[in-house]
Amino acid sequence: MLLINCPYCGPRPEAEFANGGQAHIARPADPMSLTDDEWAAYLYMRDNTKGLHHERWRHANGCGRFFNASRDTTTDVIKRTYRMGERPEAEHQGAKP
Amino acid sequence: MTDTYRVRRGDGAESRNAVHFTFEGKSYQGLAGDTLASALIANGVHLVGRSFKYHRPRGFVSAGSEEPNALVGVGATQSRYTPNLLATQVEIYEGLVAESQNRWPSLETDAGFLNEYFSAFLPAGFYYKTFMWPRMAWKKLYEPVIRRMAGLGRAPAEPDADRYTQVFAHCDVLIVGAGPAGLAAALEASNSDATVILCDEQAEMGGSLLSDRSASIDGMQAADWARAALDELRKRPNVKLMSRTTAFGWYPHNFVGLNERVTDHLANPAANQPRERLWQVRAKEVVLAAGAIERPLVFTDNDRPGIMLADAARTYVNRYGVVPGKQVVVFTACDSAYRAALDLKAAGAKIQVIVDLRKSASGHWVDKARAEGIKVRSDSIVRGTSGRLRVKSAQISNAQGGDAETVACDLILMSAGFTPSVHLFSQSRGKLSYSEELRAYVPGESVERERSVGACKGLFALDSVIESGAKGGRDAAAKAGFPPRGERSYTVSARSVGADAFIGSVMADHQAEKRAWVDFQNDVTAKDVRLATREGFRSIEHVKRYTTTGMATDQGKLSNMNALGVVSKQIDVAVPKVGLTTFRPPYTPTTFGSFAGQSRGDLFDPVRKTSIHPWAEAQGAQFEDVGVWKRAWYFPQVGEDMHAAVARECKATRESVGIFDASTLGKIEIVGKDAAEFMNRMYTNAWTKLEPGRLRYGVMLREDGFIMDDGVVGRMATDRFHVTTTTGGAARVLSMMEDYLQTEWPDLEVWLTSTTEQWSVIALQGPNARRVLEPLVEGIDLSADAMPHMSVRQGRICGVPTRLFRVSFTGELGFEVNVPAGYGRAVWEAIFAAGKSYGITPYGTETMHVLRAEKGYIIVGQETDGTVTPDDAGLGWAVGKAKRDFVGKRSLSRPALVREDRKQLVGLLTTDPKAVLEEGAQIVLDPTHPIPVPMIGHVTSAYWSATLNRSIALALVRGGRSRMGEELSIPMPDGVIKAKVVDSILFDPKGERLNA
Amino acid sequence: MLSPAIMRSNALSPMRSSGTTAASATTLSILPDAAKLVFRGKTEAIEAAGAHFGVKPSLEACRFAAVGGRSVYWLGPDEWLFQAVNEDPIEVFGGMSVALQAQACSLVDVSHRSDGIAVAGPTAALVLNHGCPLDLSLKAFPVGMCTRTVLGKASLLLSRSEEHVFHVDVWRSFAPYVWQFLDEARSLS
Amino acid sequence: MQKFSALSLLRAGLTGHVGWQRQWRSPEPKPGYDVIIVGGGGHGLATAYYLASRYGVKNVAVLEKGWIGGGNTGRNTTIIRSNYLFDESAGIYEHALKLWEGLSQELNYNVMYSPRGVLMLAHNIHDVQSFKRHVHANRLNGIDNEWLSPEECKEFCPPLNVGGSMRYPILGGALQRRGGTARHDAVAWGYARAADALGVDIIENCEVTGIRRAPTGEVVGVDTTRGSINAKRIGVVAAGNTSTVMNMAGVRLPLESFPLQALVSEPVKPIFPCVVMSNTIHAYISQSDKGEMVIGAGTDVYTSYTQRGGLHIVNHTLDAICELVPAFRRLRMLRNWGGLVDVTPDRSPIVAKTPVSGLYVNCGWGTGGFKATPGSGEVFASTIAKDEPNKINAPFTIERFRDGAVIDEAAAAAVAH
Ligand SMILES: Cc1cc2nc3c(=O)[nH]c(=O)nc-3n(C[C@H](O)[C@H](O)[C@H](O)COP(=O)(O)OP(=O)(O)OC[C@H]3O[C@@H](n4cnc5c(N)ncnc54)[C@H](O)[C@@H]3O)c2cc1C
Ligand SMILES: NC(=O)c1ccc[n+]([C@@H]2O[C@H](COP(=O)([O-])OP(=O)(O)OC[C@H]3O[C@@H](n4cnc5c(N)ncnc54)[C@H](O)[C@@H]3O)[C@@H](O)[C@H]2O)c1
Ligand SMILES: Cc1cc2nc3c(=O)[nH]c(=O)nc-3n(C[C@H](O)[C@H](O)[C@H](O)COP(=O)(O)O)c2cc1C
Ligand SMILES: [Zn+2]
Repeated sequence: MLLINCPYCGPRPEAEFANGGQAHIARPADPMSLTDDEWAAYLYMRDNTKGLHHERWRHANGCGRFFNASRDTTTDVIKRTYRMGERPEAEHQGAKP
Repeated sequence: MTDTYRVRRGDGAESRNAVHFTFEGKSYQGLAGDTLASALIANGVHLVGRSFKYHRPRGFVSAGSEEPNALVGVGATQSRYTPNLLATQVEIYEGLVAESQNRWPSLETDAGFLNEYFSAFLPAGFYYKTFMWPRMAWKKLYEPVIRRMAGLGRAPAEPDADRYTQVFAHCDVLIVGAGPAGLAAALEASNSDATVILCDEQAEMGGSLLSDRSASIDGMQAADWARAALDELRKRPNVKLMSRTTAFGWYPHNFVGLNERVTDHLANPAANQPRERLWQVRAKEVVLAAGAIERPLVFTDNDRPGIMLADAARTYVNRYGVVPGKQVVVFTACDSAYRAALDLKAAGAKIQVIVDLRKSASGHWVDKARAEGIKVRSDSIVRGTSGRLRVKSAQISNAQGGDAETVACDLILMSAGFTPSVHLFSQSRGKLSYSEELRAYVPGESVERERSVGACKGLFALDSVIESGAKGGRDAAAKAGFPPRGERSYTVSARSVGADAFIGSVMADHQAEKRAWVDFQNDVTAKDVRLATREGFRSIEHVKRYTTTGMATDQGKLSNMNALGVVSKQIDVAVPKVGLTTFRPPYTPTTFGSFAGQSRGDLFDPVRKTSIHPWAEAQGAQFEDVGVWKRAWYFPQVGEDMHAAVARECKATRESVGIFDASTLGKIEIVGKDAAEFMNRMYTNAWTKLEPGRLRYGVMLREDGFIMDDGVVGRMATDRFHVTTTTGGAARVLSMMEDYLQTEWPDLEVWLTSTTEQWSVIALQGPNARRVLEPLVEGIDLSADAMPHMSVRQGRICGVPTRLFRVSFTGELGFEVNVPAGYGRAVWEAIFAAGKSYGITPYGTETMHVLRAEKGYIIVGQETDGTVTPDDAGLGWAVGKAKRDFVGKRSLSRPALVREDRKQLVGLLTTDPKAVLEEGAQIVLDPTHPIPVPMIGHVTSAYWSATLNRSIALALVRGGRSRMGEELSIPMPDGVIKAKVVDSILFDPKGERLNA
Repeated sequence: MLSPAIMRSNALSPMRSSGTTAASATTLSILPDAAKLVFRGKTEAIEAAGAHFGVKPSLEACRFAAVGGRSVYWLGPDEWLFQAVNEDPIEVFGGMSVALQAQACSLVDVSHRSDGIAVAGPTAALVLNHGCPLDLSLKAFPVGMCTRTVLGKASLLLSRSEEHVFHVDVWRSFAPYVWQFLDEARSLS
Repeated sequence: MQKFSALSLLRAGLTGHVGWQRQWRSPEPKPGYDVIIVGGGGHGLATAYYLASRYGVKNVAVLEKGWIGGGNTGRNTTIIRSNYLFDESAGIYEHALKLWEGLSQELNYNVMYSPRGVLMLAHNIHDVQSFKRHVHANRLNGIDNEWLSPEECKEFCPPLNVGGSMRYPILGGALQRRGGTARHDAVAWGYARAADALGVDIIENCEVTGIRRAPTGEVVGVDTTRGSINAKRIGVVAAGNTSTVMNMAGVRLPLESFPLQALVSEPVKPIFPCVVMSNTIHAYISQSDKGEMVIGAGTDVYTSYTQRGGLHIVNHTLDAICELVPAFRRLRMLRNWGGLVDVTPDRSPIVAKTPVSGLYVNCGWGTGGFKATPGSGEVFASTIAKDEPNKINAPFTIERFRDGAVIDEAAAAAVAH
């Protein structure tokens, strides 16, 4: 059970959270203007990063907020959590394993 | 029987109570504090089990949790019977019943021993090479035979009578292992404000100190020092001591699983004791002080009862006060066996000879042995043994070969050095490094917040063990934010036994080696390991899987390094290059019940009930599980089956009035100035024009365009919606809404609150519904004009506040009365009383399903299955065509979603009105088509309709709406049923009744 | 015409009898009914709500504030629970709604959504830790703290009113589960 | 290839088993191959075997970064069945099941395919409806699957807690008698040995680190930890690592990799005669021929390449097992491990050509691809050899996600494995 630092409540056990998949995938502003390929990319394509990965969690059994976490998928070490709307730090952006 | 092998215990505590137990049906006496192993040894019993494959007679190899041989079944009754327990860990209590395993008819004469004679034909992996012909014989003949041979103990056959619990715990410092290293760590770490947990798998804490007669610490005998240290720790409020508690697994983020055995050692456990308790500990810092495990030597016939690890024998003598043998041959590659020999000698055993593998034996311990008159042979090996049910002699020769001398004995001690217990360290994903000196892996770089100390780090001299423990304890407390208040010093007086070690087979010439066991329990010999490498299984992972070495219940604690040694030598690749198999949880086998904890029966999952549930129960309702909810399914009256009850309930509702508990529906209150805009985005429908006081049926899609949920939505005010969802969909819908709101549209001023459980919902349906309600309602005009179909009003009913919906899921004039849940049952009963004169009839979900099916209303999850679009379900009308966007809209125009031949919802009327279709039945055009028959759809709902006096069905059929009137076939195992495609609305298509 | 005596029922009423049977240092009891409102909205609005309610809501995460029988629990950065023990939900809701009319917020009456359990005694934290994965030491979970969390397979609102007294607020249909779970835990600890 | 038989075993036994040869060679990589298969799991090895045995492509190498069979092939609970709902899935899994039935003989390697029956339990009315839908569809597709009443379930699998104190009582079950298990390791080894005998190079400890493409786009070879190797065609069968490998060719796939756990109990005498699956309470259990209970656990909710997972997943698995068989509460867990499963949005596999010429992919088998091993290998071999999918794997394209032609068994029935 991971220990996840909710930006609002502090470190809490994974049991209180729901995972929301890869972060920073904005819903297109005008979906109808997208090609089928572009829409499919939004719906389904994920980086599936091996290494530092930015993902969404919701403190579902806590404060209820969504936030982001940067986790290394090769170790499960969470480097940082940050609020919705914030960007991952530059040093964290690269997805090198 | 009396215990003739009993000697004085090292600590002089001789006033131990006698304890009686049975093994193999025979009664024995032991002393309190004995394990089953020490008690049997006290009685001269060494034969305790049979090996897995060859059924070789086996005795005790160890004195601890690494034991591969001495597996027993324990328990007087089936509901408390446990197989595969280790006699070296089972503590005896008055009345304990234990039996051996994997033998028939008896332990002494075991028919399975026949395998032994065929052993030449049963090498590693033999089963992959044979049993293939004739083809069916594997299933019918070979496999059943092999299966019969499988397994060790027998599984308990009756439900477990015990209970288990789990506890989450937190601490600043968790220390695993309470030997000298762990005790020192605990003393230091707890000399601060840090909270400390110290656990040890054994009944008594102290680890190796309990077996030590020669060492002293702070002027005290080792075991006394341990007890004094424990006394001191016990006094500290920040320390929790947990004996009989195994740290079995390391999970990410310093989360460690401990399993506490609470009652297994008690004859009469108290009622409030669970059998085991699973502790899930989040530790800021961990100190691993798990010690080291002695390694066997691999030599021919090294598996006979009476062949034992040297340090285990030392533990039996010094700690338990029993001598495992009187005529002893010692075979060793290191000094520590000398210490064991001396301790056994002191206890009265005769040491025939110490056979030392090393070229030359010298130093303190060797000198001491010689000085005590013990014969020492260096550069020599034990090359074979004899004795069927107990070892009788050892054949000893020079290491390089030559003539063998036979020495009589009843005990052979062996030691190839010690393997540090790096299990938890490795589970934490710390990197291991190979120590050439120890011939073992030791902890390298850490990944988690932990450190290893003492023998599990590869330190074996007691002073350095204690020093590392103390330092580890201080360091852990400091890292956790609690620097200790001081340092204490320890004076240790102990002679080191050095770190010499050996791995692999002792025979210089492998051709001369007969069978020498590497993995005792799984009967893997050095030959098997070599065969595997010859056959190309060179990765150690392949060797493991091909030979099964290290896969037994001891998980290679004794065998892995020796297997590695054999492989390394055979393929001439350095040990670290050969690699190492992965350490996995649990450290020792751990009870299923403990993992399950309290989650059983009614606590397996919450049983959610509505506030009206007890009333339904009292009426004799049958219930069905819908998600975690219990819902009233139907209300049988005396003599009725489900069909009769449902027919009656349907009729009563259509003819007069029925009452239904709809409380499980999900409810969400959506409030804020942008509420309508938010609804527009979430649902396919358009909401802007819905006026306060009106209801609308809403459909919600997933972003991929398929129906996710539906429900009736009431607009309570311009900025307030009362949304309902399906019973199972409530949580899903709310979290999807929150997701969009928080992450896509944070600018919207709208907030969500779950009100599922705030409201009880009482559906009153049927032509007399209004008449029943009217007298109970205050402040609401129920007339058709004032309150048309699909409207909502607020007022009071029976004096309590209500949101009264005029809505119908039955096609009848209907209301859904929402009242605060605490009043649900009372209001229900009041309505029921008021309805008595109209023959009001309670109905359950089954009737609800029939009534709505007659009307062609879909049920999400029944007519839809996650692959159905609104158009497929005939809900195209609910999709706001003019809307620029809503969740799922873009997906609806994907090529596969606009195909003409998609499955569409239609009604089906069987040609034979009496024939009720089966839900899930497949629909075809040509039932005579050879298999595979092309299928064009399936029946989603099918019932007997009492109203229509015939069967009805809904179905999803390819291009269904263009097949109106067509006759289709539904091939069933016992014949083809014909049915005609019709509109999905089968009853009152104009909706006159619900508008009444 | 109207039924004169409609009594509010509590999902835990059937549990009442099993209150303190087991020999345990921890007791379970049912908390009195209360008016409960979920407030969600912007910071200005929460201040106005607090002012009207007479209890200043905590802006600090996971804390509750109480004055007499009234308390306000922080549930999330835009969400608070207003609770008034033994008060009429309709009145409390009505008053608050008026006070918040001009505010950007949502107020929803959830008085009947949940029931309350008091877990009291020197081993209360240990009993709760049978299913709740939080650190319930005084240091990590001081008096005055509240948070939504889980217990076994249920979600709930947990708060600590005294060193040895915790309150559990749990949705009605989960309440019997939570009660039974805690009852078994205390009887086995 | 040295023939395996009772006789050869007997003969070898008399001579101390010194004469056994390597089951597969350990060749150095050649400069180039007609086809390179990336990934030495069951699917990759089967692909190589069928390329050589059925499609005449023998200049083939299988590149494996570790040891063959060390991925999910070596970590799965070995449940085999074919009673899937949709025609597309039923087609590919039944194709596999038919191959399983003769696989030991075909490979001359006893893979211990054991058709002991797979019983899927229904615990609520929705399950019953859904399973019956399967039974009917399977019957018309020529796939055996029958409905059992609770009593019949009990008769077929006596340890089950039927009518007992279960939170979700067993309301019946769907039984596929031809379903069962096979020895996972033997599948990898058997295919490797048979492929090797046909000339396929199986190269272990050889991690693919790059996919080389010509300026015109098509693949020309791979970079590996053992050097560069040319290839005319490349088939990627890397399960959980597929995204990583395909990124090397610039191809993005709709995949996410999750930890999936399994565990075994200590071995006990035979007591559990078949495979039992319960999707509703998440329990998957059978007893191996060695005696352990082999139990499938759940996936963690987050993507991870660590091949482990959380303790709470194991807790939930075992509470379900103990509900199904309360006597098993006293059994003990011997070992618990994790695999790395690659999951597509519709949880059905992709076995297809890719936008890159000469590059093929076989992935997305998620939590349930062991059962497909022979069929998947066979159709993938055909696809590579003919440069076009055959009828069976034609629906399992990448493009289905663009078009919306998803094959969503799980949504249709909430059925995994
Ligand atoms: C716990 C668990 C239980 C399961 N239970 C079942 C079940 O009961 N029934 C069922 O049908 N299925 C089950 N599955 C799923 C099944 O195991 C897989 O679908 C199947 O084994 C996949 O086989 P594969 O050959 O595609 O993958 P793998 O066996 O994983 O093979 C892929 C190989 O590719 C290699 N590789 C990766 N990257 C590279 C690279 N860059 N270069 C070289 N090589 C590389 C890997 O090392 C690996 O050996 C289960 C899976 C797990 C994890
Ligand atoms: N060559 C040698 O002579 C040699 C070799 C090894 C050890 N030793 C001696 O052994 C001692 C080492 O001390 P130490 O404290 O490091 O080890 P120790 O063996 O004294 O104590 C380790 C303790 O950890 C417990 N333990 C192990 N794994 C556990 C788990 N997973 N969960 C719970 N408990 C677990 C054991 O029951 C044991 O009590 C010293 O006295 C040293 O001299 C000597
Ligand atoms: C069907 C099956 C049965 C297994 N049986 C055993 C067993 O009896 N003993 C054992 O130690 N491991 C057993 N394992 C687990 C392996 O030891 C190992 O954990 C698994 O292959 C994953 O590899 P890893 O743990 O080395 O990462 C079994 C694995 C599978 C897939
Ligand atoms: Zn939070």
